[in-house]
Amino acid sequence: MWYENFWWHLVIAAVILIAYFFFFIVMFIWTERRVIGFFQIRRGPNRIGPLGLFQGIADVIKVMLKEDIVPNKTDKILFWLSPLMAFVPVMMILAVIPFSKGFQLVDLNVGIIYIAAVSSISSVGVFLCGYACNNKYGLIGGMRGLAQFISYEIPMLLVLISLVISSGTMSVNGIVAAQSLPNIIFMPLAFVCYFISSLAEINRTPFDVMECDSEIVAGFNIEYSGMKFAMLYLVEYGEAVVMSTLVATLFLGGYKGIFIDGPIPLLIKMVIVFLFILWIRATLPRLTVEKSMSLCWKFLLPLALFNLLFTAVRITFFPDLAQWIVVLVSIVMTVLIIYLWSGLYKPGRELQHE
Amino acid sequence: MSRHYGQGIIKGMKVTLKNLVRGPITVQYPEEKLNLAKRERGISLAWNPEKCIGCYTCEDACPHHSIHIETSEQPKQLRKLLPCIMKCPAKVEAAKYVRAIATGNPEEALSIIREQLPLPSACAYVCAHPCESACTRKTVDNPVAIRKLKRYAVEHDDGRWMKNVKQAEPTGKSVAIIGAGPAGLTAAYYLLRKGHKVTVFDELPKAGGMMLVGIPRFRLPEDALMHDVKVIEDMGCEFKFNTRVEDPKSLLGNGFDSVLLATGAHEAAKLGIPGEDNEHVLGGVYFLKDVALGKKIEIGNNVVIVGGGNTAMDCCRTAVRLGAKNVFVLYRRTRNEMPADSEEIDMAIEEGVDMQYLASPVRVFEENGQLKVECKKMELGPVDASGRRSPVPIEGSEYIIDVDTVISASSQYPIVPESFGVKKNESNSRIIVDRAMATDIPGIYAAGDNVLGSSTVIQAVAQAKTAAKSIDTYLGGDGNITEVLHNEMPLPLRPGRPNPDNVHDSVYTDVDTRITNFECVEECWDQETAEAEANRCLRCDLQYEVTHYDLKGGQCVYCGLCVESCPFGALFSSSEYERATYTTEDQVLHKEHLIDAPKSSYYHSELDSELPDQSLLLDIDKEESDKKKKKEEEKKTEESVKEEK
Amino acid sequence: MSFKTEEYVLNVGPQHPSTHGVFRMRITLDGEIVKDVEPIFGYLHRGVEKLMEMRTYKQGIPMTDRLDYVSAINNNWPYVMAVEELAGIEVPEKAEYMRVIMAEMQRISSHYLAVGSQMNDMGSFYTVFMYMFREREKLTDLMEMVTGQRMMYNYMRFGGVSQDFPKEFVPLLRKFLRIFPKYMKEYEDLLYDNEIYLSRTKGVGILTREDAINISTSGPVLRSAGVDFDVRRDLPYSIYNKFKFDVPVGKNGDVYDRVWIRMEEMKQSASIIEQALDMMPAEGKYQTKVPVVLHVPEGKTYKRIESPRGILGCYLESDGSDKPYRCHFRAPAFINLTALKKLMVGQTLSDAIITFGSVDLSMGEVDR
Amino acid sequence: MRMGKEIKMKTYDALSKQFEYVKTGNGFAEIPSENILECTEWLKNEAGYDYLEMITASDHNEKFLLVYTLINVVDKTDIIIRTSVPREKPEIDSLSNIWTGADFQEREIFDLMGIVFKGHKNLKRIVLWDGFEGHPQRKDFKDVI
Repeated sequence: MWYENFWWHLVIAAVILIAYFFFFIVMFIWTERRVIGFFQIRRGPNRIGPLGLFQGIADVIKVMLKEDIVPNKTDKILFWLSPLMAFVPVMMILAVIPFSKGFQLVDLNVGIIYIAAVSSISSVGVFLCGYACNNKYGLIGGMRGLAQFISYEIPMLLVLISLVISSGTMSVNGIVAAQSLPNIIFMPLAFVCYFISSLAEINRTPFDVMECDSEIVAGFNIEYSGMKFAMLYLVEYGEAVVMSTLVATLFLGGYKGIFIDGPIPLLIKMVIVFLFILWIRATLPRLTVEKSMSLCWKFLLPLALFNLLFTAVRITFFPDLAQWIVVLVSIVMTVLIIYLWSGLYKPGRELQHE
Repeated sequence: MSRHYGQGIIKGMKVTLKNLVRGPITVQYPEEKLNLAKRERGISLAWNPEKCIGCYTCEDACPHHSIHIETSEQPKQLRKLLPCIMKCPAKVEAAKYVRAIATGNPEEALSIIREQLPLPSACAYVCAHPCESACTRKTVDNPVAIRKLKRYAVEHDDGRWMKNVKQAEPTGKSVAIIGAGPAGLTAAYYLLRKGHKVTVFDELPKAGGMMLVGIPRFRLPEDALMHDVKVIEDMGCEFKFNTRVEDPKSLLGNGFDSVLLATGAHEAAKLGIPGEDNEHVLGGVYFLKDVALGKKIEIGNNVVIVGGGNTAMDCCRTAVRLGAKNVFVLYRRTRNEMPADSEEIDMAIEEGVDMQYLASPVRVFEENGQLKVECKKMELGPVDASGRRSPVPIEGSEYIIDVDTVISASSQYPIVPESFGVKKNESNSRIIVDRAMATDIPGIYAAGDNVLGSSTVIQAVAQAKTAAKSIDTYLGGDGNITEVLHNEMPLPLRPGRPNPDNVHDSVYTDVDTRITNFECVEECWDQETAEAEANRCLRCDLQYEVTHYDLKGGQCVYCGLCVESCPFGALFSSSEYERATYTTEDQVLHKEHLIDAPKSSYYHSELDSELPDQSLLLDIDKEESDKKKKKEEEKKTEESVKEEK
Repeated sequence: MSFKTEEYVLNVGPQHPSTHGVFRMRITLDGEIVKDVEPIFGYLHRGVEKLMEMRTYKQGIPMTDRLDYVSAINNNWPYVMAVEELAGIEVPEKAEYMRVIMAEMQRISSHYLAVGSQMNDMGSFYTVFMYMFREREKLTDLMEMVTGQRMMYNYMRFGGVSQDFPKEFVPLLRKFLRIFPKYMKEYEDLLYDNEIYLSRTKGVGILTREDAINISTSGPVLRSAGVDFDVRRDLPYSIYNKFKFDVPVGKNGDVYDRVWIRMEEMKQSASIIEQALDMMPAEGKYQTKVPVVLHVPEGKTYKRIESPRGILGCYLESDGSDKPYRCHFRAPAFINLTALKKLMVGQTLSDAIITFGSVDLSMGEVDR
Repeated sequence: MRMGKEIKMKTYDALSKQFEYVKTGNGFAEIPSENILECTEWLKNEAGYDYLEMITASDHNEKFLLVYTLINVVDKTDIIIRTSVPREKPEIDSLSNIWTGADFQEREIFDLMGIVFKGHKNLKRIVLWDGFEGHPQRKDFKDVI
């Protein structure tokens, strides 16, 4: 068939992916504002289009038409380059995500490494944004962001390694295929670690330390306006799209549905993950940067290491254990370890209250 | 207590989920509208041109200078029913004569006063001025000092008012008036005007009655009183002084066709405490009478006056002038509750009187030849029937003062002699009359304090006027005693806004010299002050047309002070949100916009019943409104089912 | 080899989301640690005290509204009390109750704003803020019903208040008081157990008892440091000695305590309103008639009340004319600001911001 | 609150006994400006008035009147202290070294009324900008606009 031709496949998949990416970014902007609105007992955008659906499009048009201000004394090249540098890698991650059996841009056999590698480039871009704009707020934001990225990369990677061990493959498609039951049931601890660290990776509440408006006034993107700001905005939501897609793929069984397989279960899972992120955002206050660091190093890293150990032991010594036993043991173990560990871990200074 | 990571977060997430389920509380504007409370203050001031007289009070009250008024020079119309005239018992046209003074016409002013009041000089010094307490200017700051303006007018008496007098032909009837006090003199004046022959009997050696003996000379000089009396005397009145009439009925047959009883209130009330029969305990009225008639009284150095009325002030100031070194006034309440004029109290304090508030005498006794008064401290309790806070004695707070004389100036009352034979009340202190001031004996009339109890000069004058009317009618006259004495004046052009100054200070003679003699204390204003004071009058009776009434919306802060300050209730604030948009250029709302604006009940509670009930967002708590709707729907369906049946 | 670090100055404000007004702080930072802080203000200075000298006594009332624009009714009160004392005006009993009810409503709504925006500073992105505004809106509506305004109520007058309660007001207020505890419970669930909230507030921005007194802080800031002092109870004005209420006192003087005190004070205010509604005489005057241009006798006086932010005092001098000779306001937020250096130095930037938020200032009052 | 009143009166008495130059009036104590530091220190350390509530000043033509209110937060009483400085030499000792709370208030008075507080470590304008001329709260201040 003609679409089995490599080049045709590449073009069509790329177009679909880009369309998917931008469509969901725009829809997520709307969803976020609308859903957060409902969480906050207000209505959110409701004027442009039915239910305010075209709000995202209107926003895009607005930022595109705005004047592009380049402040004095900025590092001009980096100022131009860094939004792109932050934006492009986010889109690139989608290349290895399978949307259906056999529908994937490229089925890399080192897909997981590719994801880990590419996603860290984006954080460099974000840091450079903060650095290039010659603003103290921006610099503080960038520094905070960079520190957080680097820290949270570690538990995240450890979890990914445990996934690789469990599925026996590095290909993302392989991991999806290996999930006879979703990984979240198999490895709840891994899911918890991965979810929290990816929240930090994409700068979502409660880890939005690098652009917290109440302290450093949007941090790294403080001096950006117009299209460059739109780019950073796209990074934020693009990361959210990619991250929810990744969680849905890696932990919720990807394109595998209960009744049908294909893109629709994946999209549903992805939206559910995103709504969960929004729910967290609507509820929780922000952590400070040092508390978020301490959470990473003192709480998540031990858990991720333990998870790696646990998975490795399971695969090495009990490869043929019945599924229900594994599920049972891992759920009990997760609850127990989180309960014990969080008793030891203190997020802040305790005083003699009550 | 140890907390485990996650529990609190999950609890919080439950709360947010609950609120998500509750649904939004905001509304989608054009489709849904909020049900809000009515807003009672806003830029859209409502203005009633019929009530507005253009007095500029609102412009002055505005803290941000956002109201601008211009009035026409000529008044649009004359209003009647002014507070100062309505409150005056004798209906002296205060507004009119104040205006005459303001335009530099004190002579005309006197004519206007004379039309209603035959004792202008006496009133100018001692009137209780109910007009001032009713004055509209009081809502702005302090009332216009109408009495002092009257004094100014009286000082400019050039006899011009005589020209317009219409003296009736002699009727041949004669009237006996018992008592040459304010009531008697007034009645005499009007009856003489109507052509009757009048004889005034009095047991005192001079005319004036209570004005002569009840008011000390430093408040009402004898010259002023005699000036008024002389006018009446010149008209042909016959005075019989030092004559006490015991039986008025006997006069009726003996050459008199009618008798007016105007004997006044000359008895002092007792203190009602043990020891007051002592010879050094004097009644205030008797004391003043003795001083006025020139008797020598030894009061010693330490004098205590009990009471807080004007009589008490007169007594204490008289005592100071008689040479007493230490004069105390004991009053049960505080200065705020004192019935005496504030100015009188001030002057008394100035003259060295020691005011002891919240103190009341308990007993008077003599010890080693020294008269002593035991007093008790009081404190203010709850509000009593008279609207003042009643004093409550503090136990164990007694203290003793050494005194030489105690003067009881708490109150005074008349005693109607048995020999008069008229109908009296039970305590013999009032003659009972009908509305025409007639007693139960035909031909005998009564007026003044013996009808009213202890009252004011102007009240007595008012009663005497009614009595004179009745007597004239009784004697066959038409009973019309109105006079027109003043020449028609053109209505004055507006000299701008009313004088914004506060009430002008009175001028008094120097304290050190005045306490040594009985000369009049209050001095007359000069022309400048008098005219400035007269210009403070808002002129409630002249309605100027307001040519411009602008509200600068950009400066208005919706404080509502203009609405509150308007003395005539001509300003309202609006109850609409939407009018708060500025439609006109420069954000100025003009007269026309203000007239059409809807009115709210802010500061005009009389409008409250006309306006719709207030409702709020609070009302549409979802569950309840849903329940209501369901119930209504059920009712409707039930009704429709019934109808079908 | 060792790293060389350099301190740098960060300019927070005047346009900054967390300064609650046009306030500026020059913060010297070492990394993220605050080394020094210098508050700079005056951007909102309108010279209210001087302006009041140029206006008549009554025209001064709208000026006082604009001091602490979050609790306008409380601002009227000391000024009105001072004038009443000098001029010897008596306030009818019913008016006193009305004043108490309105002022306590204002206190609740001010604390709603304080706690809500505190959570917003903490990054809880307007959620608590919006929830609190739901009830605050109802209070504002109720107050609008009485005064006709939503912010600058201009409610108190010499010798009473400007308007009587409309007949619908009291039932609606009672209804609000019924739903109020239910929502308070929700906020306690949302805040007090949340680990992130606890970690961010406990032990942050500590002010010791000695410092709190020495710096003359007042209101929740003073009470959070363990000083049991509330003007309403200890130097009672108006009719506060008729009510029974507790004064919540903190232990550590940290941000947690300040928020906790505000939440508790809201409950106490609600109970005061309830008592006042029960005790309020049904009939009676709400205002003594006072001339528009009041001439106040010569004298000096100082009156203080407990505003939501602390001790709000009014020093008034009169020379017998129709205008105040000198009118000074002891603005609680202005003096609480003195504590800022003590509170912020040594903390990270994020903690410094929420500490600043917990002082709860309104710039209208600070700059005057 | 009769209790509080008694304590207050006792304090006034004690103050006037301690320092001969103190004159007590109806509800306030008058202190010469040069002794203000001594008196307030005594009040703080001996009488327990450790809370400086307010400082303010007013312009009385030939002199400036300064008013201090102190609160005893334990006994719940307050007292008022007045002092005056001549217009030609508006100087007084600063209380900001005893009470940090006086810091901003004294700066505000310096800014608006022009009274110099000796010993204040950072006496500069607080609400007005640095180059501003004159002291607006003074009665003879002419509006420049």
